[in-house]
Amino acid sequence: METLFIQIKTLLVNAAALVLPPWGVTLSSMIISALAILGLGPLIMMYLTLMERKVLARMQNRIGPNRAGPWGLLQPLADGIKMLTKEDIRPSAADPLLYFLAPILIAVPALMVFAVIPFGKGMTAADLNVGVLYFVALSSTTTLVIFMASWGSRNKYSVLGGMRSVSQMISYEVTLVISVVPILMAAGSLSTQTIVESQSGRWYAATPWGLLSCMIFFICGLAECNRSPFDLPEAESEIVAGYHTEYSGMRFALFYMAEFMNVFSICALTVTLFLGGWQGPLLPSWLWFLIKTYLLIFIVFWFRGTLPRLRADHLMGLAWKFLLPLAVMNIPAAAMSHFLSEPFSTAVPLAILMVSVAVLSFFNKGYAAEKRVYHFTD
Amino acid sequence: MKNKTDTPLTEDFDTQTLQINVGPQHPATHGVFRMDLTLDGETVVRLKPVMGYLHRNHEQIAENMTYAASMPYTDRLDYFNSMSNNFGYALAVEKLAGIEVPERADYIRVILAELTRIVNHISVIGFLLNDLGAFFTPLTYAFREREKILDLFEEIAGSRMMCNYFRFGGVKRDLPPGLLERIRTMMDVFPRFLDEFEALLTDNDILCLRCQNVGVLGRELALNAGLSGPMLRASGLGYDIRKVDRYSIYGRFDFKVPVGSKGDVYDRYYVRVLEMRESLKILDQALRQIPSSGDIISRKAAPFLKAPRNFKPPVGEAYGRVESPKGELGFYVVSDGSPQPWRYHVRAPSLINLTVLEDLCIGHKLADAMVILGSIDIVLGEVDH
Amino acid sequence: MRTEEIRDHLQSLDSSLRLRIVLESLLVENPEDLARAVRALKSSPRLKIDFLSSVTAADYLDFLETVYHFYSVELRIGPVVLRARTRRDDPKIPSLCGLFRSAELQEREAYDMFGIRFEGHPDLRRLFMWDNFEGWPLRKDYVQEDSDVLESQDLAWLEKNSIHVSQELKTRALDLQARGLRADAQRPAAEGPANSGAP
Amino acid sequence: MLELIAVKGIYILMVFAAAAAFASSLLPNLFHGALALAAVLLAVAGLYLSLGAEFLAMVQILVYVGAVMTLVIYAVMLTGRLEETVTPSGRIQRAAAGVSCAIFFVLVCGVLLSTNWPAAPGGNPLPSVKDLGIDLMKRHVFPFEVLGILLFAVLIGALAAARREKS
Amino acid sequence: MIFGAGILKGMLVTLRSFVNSYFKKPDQGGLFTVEYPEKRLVAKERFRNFPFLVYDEKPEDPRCVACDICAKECPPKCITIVRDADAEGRPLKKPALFDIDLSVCMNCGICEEACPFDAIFMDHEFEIAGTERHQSLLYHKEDLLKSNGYFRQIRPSDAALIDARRKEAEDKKKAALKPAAPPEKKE
Repeated sequence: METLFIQIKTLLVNAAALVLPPWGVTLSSMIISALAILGLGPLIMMYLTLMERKVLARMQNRIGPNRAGPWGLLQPLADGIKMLTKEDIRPSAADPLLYFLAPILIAVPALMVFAVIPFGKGMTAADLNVGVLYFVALSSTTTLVIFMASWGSRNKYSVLGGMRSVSQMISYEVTLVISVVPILMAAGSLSTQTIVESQSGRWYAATPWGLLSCMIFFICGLAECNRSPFDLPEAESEIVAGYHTEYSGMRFALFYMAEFMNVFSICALTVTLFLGGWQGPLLPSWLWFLIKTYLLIFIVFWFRGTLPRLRADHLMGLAWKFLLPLAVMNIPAAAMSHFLSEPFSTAVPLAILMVSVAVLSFFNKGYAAEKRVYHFTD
Repeated sequence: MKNKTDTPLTEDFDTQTLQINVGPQHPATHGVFRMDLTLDGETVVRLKPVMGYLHRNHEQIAENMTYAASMPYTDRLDYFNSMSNNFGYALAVEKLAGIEVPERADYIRVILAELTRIVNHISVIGFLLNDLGAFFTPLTYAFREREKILDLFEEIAGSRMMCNYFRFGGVKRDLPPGLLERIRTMMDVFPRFLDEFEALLTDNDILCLRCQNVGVLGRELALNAGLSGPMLRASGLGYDIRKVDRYSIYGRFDFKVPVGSKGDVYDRYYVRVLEMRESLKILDQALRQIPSSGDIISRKAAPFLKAPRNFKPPVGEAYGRVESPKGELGFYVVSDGSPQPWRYHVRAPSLINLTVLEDLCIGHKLADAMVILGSIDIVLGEVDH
Repeated sequence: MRTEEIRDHLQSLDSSLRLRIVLESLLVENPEDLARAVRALKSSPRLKIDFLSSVTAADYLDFLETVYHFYSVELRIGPVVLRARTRRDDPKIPSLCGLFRSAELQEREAYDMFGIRFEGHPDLRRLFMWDNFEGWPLRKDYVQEDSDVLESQDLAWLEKNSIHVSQELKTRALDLQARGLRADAQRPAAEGPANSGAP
Repeated sequence: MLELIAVKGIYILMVFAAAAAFASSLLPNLFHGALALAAVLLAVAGLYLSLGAEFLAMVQILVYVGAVMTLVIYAVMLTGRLEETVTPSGRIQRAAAGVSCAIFFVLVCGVLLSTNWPAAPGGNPLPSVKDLGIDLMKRHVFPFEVLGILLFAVLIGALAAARREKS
Repeated sequence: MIFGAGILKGMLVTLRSFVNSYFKKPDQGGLFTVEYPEKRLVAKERFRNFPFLVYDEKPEDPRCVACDICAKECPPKCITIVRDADAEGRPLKKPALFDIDLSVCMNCGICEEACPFDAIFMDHEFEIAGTERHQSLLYHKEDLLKSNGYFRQIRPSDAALIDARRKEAEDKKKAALKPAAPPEKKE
């Protein structure tokens, strides 16, 4: 069971080897893993939408979709067909180039990130030795594309949504990158494969600084793909649907797919970097990876079901005034635990982090909730 | 934390203000209500409410029909609490025609009015959280409790939302057998739900961040602008018509009136939660004191049940007002002796509470303007009557 | 406090006010000094009126009337009712927006329904009806236009927006125009009661 | 065979970069021009990749396409005159531009052809990210630190400018 | 308390209801959805949808005597009644035409209250769909007529009350007739 998918791939490659010349073989193995990702991506997206609707429904004492297929399993298919058959309305004033390119260019990086994610032992599509940097670079290109979408559709609401999403992405990308630095220091390499292997002894999330950077990475990842408390760019109650207000039909489906694949890749990377990737007893490696990732995805939907939305300036304040300094302080803490001898290696980082959290919450007193007292008259 | 930006951010380079139309078809405007918003970046600079999309001239309809025939139309004023609309109209005409209401009918009326208050307040909090972005979870919890109460209304009056149950001098029919016990059991479970609801919301930091010091309303402006209900009480004025006029039999129940301190969105939210707890107290006392028998419509008004058209109140005018969950709901009825009212005017609390919408929203962000509108709790059926 | 005491109290505060008691309410004879009466109400120590609950207009066939219900939240004093009357053809009443912000929307509603021009109102526009709507819906002599029957100017508008109109509707519209009639659905309101009936 | 495709690939990439560069200067709409510039930068990142410098390619995408282009777009937004931005260029200006471009092209080609580029010492593996990091910290630590301080100063300058605007 | 405490408390509430929805019974926080077409909610007795006319034995003679009270009392005026006339044109106590425009009716129940002859009651049947907005929602006498048995089935306690009252009124009427009859027998 462990190397199920690897055997399948070697089988296919040997089959290709009989027919094709040597260069054709390497080409075909590349194409096979590419096709695997192309098949996996949309499949994951379809069943994430169903999972989200089921999880949210169950949190709200509802049953969730159960009409299309048993337990609603064919619901994503039904949504897909609906998206395909829905009339593709284009605003007449839309800028043809931008409006047309945006949905494509948002789905491309979302899919490309899958190449770097280690689904199991030896199951990384492209084991670049700049894995994490590859992910960060791609996730920064989406800013440009969202701008194209919001400006291209010539609609006031989408421009507002575009402005909000760009400012949100920039501020959270910085924190995202800095929160990964302690892990790179500990693992000593950028490649996701080696990071997972280096966690075989102890998961990074087990160490104090590792746990903190895991939380910061997860929160910034949520903000990166505009989910739950940070879904300001597509706030239904304020700006209708933000940058994808004017899209319908298959174009909207591309935006929708890109969003869900970003959620999957953020959760997958959190698992890879902090929760030991496919490390785990007994079960095959790729199964462990999927279990951990889907647990994190449940937390994302759990956030969506509970928390109200942050306002634009709170969002910025939280990123620049709280998360970024905390991530920066985390780096020396991680260094301390790396170089100091045993008794101090946990005490000193803990002390640094405690002090920084205290100082930062003192400076951010304004965000704390006021206790209110209500009196009664008759 | 200072929420209002007093100095315009962009003195030196002149940015264009962005003028957008929020509504009439918009997810967060509680019905067909349009706000003509001018934004400087995200900050609201000017806000002109535009109404009338749901205007059907309820007053002209009432003037062309008999008194009893316009009772079902009052259900459609504020379709979230039809019982308290009926209550207001029935009270006004009873004052006009000088009809006494028997004991048991009064108790039934108070019980139903307080049940609608609970229904209205949880729905408002549910919708407010929807505007804040909590994706329908608080709303579905609120609607789960609302369903239980609406089922009771369906059993009593025949319809969940359009009850048309009150008549001049009492109520249409007596309560079905065993209903008081069902109200009692529902009522015992409700505080547990309210605690769970509060646990989900009251200390939620993001809710506090988004609601505290947002849309602060001073006492003088609230009073001068004629606000009433939770809006007025959240700003610190404990003025509740049930306590002031002691209409119907509200004098017999002892309950408190919660009063806020700052008058911002958070206070309006929490005053409504406390008001629900007070309504539970009233319900508890009313269920204990209700006489088990007794006629449910005054002998003088009973014949008009069968023949509404020969109900001709004496010439004169009357202004009956009731503490509806939205505020002071007043009915001004002028009779000229004929079976049709000469003048019929509804004092709609939602409409008058909107006077201060612009004062509250200026200086805040666009996201806050939606939340402030949600906290004012308007229903377009009543605003446009 | 009974209406008579309120009247004497007000007249003691502002002697030039001429008030008449009508059905437990005070009719301000000359609408011009309505604002002065309300200012007196506001400033009187015994009444401390601080809450204008409702502004209503009504049509009594030979005059239009506005009725104001005042309350004192501080002293919890019941409704103090003021009335003001103006003639029908060019109704004018001073606006109370300066004293009470709550009159803002309600006066706009009265203007929209009865055509009473409130002088001094910051932004007197129609509240419910669309701006270029002619006619005052709640007046007793208002004739409702029948929406099913088309009129000639409707035809022109429909043609301009290239909306197909059945031939039968066109002929009826043209013949209506030929007979110089308007498409009115209701019978003109039955004659109101003799003046004695109205208060 | 794969190497053959790779080489042809590079040429195609270069042509695409040149075309995008032309587009970015000639397109009437400013926003389209900015996007064409982003395309050029991506093409350059592709070139780095084809030469095996993965780290450089990723940093190029991250820094240029992610941050600098967003800044350019913000600047384009604030100019406001997005649509009718065809600057009225008379015949003389266009001729002068052509000539200066030609001269510049000739100069660059001259420099390119005359210098003998030190061929990369074949055989040993390309420097990995780890070696790059060690070099930065060992041999080039001084410029690295000076750059750090410079960027820090720039950051504070930008904050001060924004701060003054608000107050 | 630190920033996240309130949020965590809220998260626990949603998690508990997520878990409850699998394990708890409907009224203790579990799922209480009634899946409509398959399972249905029992309509409450006093539920009122559009009105219907009641006949005792034969649909030809309904209880309605075309007195037009309900048409006058109906607020939105959606009932039109034309009295039947026999061969010579003398009016009969039966409606020839009894139309209710369901697109106008707001099921307020005032016609049921105002009818002195217990002829019109509010129905429980709400799955009424028309293919076209005007004609298919204009119900004529034939569509409105339903038997007293149906009335007793959907509204048992009200029907019992009314039948008792009607029988008692009938007995009184028969009693009133009978004393006039026996004297003749005696002589």
